[in-house]
Amino acid sequence: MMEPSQVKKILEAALLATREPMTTHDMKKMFDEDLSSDTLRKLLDQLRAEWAERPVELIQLASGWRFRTRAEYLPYLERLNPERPPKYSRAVLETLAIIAYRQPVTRGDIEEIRGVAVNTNVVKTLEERGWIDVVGHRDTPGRPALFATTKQFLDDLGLRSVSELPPLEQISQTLELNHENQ
Amino acid sequence: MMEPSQVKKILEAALLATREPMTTHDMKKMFDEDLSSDTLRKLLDQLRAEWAERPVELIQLASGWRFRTRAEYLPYLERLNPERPPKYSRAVLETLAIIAYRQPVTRGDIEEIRGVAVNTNVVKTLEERGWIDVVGHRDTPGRPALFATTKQFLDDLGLRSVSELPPLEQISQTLELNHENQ
Amino acid sequence: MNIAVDLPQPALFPPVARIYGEPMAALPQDLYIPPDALAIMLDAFEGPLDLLLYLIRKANVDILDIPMAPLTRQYLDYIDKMEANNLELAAEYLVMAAMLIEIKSRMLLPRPKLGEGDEAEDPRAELVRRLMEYEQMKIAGQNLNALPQAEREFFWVETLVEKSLHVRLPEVSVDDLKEAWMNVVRQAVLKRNHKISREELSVREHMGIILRHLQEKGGFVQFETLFDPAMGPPGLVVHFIAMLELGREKLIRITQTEAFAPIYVNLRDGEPEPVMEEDDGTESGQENP
Repeated sequence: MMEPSQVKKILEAALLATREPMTTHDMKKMFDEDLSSDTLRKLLDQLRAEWAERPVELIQLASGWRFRTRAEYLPYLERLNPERPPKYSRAVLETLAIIAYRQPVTRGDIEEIRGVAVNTNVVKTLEERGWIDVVGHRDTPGRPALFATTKQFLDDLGLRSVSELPPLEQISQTLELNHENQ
Repeated sequence: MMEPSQVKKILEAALLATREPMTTHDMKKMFDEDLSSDTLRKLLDQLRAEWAERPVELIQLASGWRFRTRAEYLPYLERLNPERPPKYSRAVLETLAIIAYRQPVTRGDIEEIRGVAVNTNVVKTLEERGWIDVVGHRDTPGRPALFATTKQFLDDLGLRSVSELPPLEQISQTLELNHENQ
Repeated sequence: MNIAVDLPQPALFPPVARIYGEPMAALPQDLYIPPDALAIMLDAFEGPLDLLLYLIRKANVDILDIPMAPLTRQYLDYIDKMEANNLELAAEYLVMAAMLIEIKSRMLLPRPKLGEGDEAEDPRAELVRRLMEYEQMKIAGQNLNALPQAEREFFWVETLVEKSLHVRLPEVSVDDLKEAWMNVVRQAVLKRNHKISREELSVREHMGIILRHLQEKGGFVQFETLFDPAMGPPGLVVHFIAMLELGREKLIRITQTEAFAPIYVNLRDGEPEPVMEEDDGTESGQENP
């Protein structure tokens, strides 16, 4: 009779090396003696507990068991094969800029400034990112929501306050200069 | 400054997840701060020691570091994969040995040593396995291709360099000694 | 050494000897081989060097002192048998036969002295050198095959990496924002000479802060609670201007029932505007008439 600790080590080796999730049926195949489902389950639970503090975790997927790298290590692994960072569309960036510089603004204000309709997804993207939220409603027909930037937006951009954004005046001047040069 | 224990965990996560042996250069890429080769080496040695009692081991190969299952688990693990790698014919093994020990060699060199024509399939088999490749051409008529073994060949055999290949049986030495005695 | 170990029919060639501890199937003494077995034998050898080595090892003679006459005879017998059975014979076997005959004949001749003290080379030397190198590589091939091999004796560890567990969000810098704003302004200038106000930015920020504060407090606070002395004088002033601006934009209402009574600030959000109040322009606020 094989020691449970030995069975567990064999399971661990197999689970670390497998390229596909392992079914309990597969696991049982490795042993001559019958391994009851109960015992197997108990050993897997023990393994999972033993790996609780380690950078990979034993997980049960629909198709079986496998060790998986914990999510918190993925940012490091990503640097090994860096992918181009995702970018926001121009519509998202401009909407964000308008909300940041002119807050609080309604969707109508944004549309007026940009001259085009604001896609719902654009606002949703920024809300889901936690960068803007609704701070009130303007008392006009339809009572449109007023958007403003959040503290998280400031944190993520490394700003202490919105006033640390490049001043509008300067931007306008640059623009005028550019215009004059053209 | 990141704690060494945290650096070690990140290394462990990466080494457990990698699909290729990891170079120390790759490892350093994961960290913002400079990781000295000494520190890295020390952490890798610690990791290796920590895994000493476990069913997988951290080894250094020709192209880097990787975890592999220990040999004693083979009898169990092999029941999972009835499909084993191909058993190579003597022609393939002899050709491989000549390329490994006499590299770089041309097909003509191999034919001279083996005393028979080299079947194209033999070379193809080894090339497809990724164990040999053409590293140049000899500057003789016909400019024959020079074959050498690859890093993958060493990796697959768990070796760090060609110098770790099993030493050749000292047949030729005996020959020379006997010649001198004649 | 393991020459015959690959023979597919061990019954025909049971191991009769061990060389270096490895079993070896022997050819019949008289070299008579049944024709069908001959084909198998031919397959079992990797070439003339392999066959020669087999014959030498079988005879248990010193490879450095090969008796050329019997070896050549045996080798030629073997070749003849194969030819007699119309087995396709690799040209290398015939080349080797010629080489053996040549060596044998040269050994019959006296060796010419090349110079004083120089011994002429043994005619067998080249053959011996080749046999040894071949045997060395043959053994090396077997040794390589005995090494633990990935996916055969051991398996690489490869834990699952689920990239989807870590969603990478786009990064935006202050410069991106500035660039975007300049785009907006440029568009506006092109479209209709949009007026860009030089409004103090922080006022707008504080407008948001007040609105958010009011929302958290249920839309109704006492005037004083809006002002935190920690903001410092400039902050307090901006905050106050922001509050006035909010009032001007009709986003909040500031009310006081009588002089020196507490001032209340409330959101106009979600609260129907008492029509009369705005219309008659009285300052009476919520007071009953």
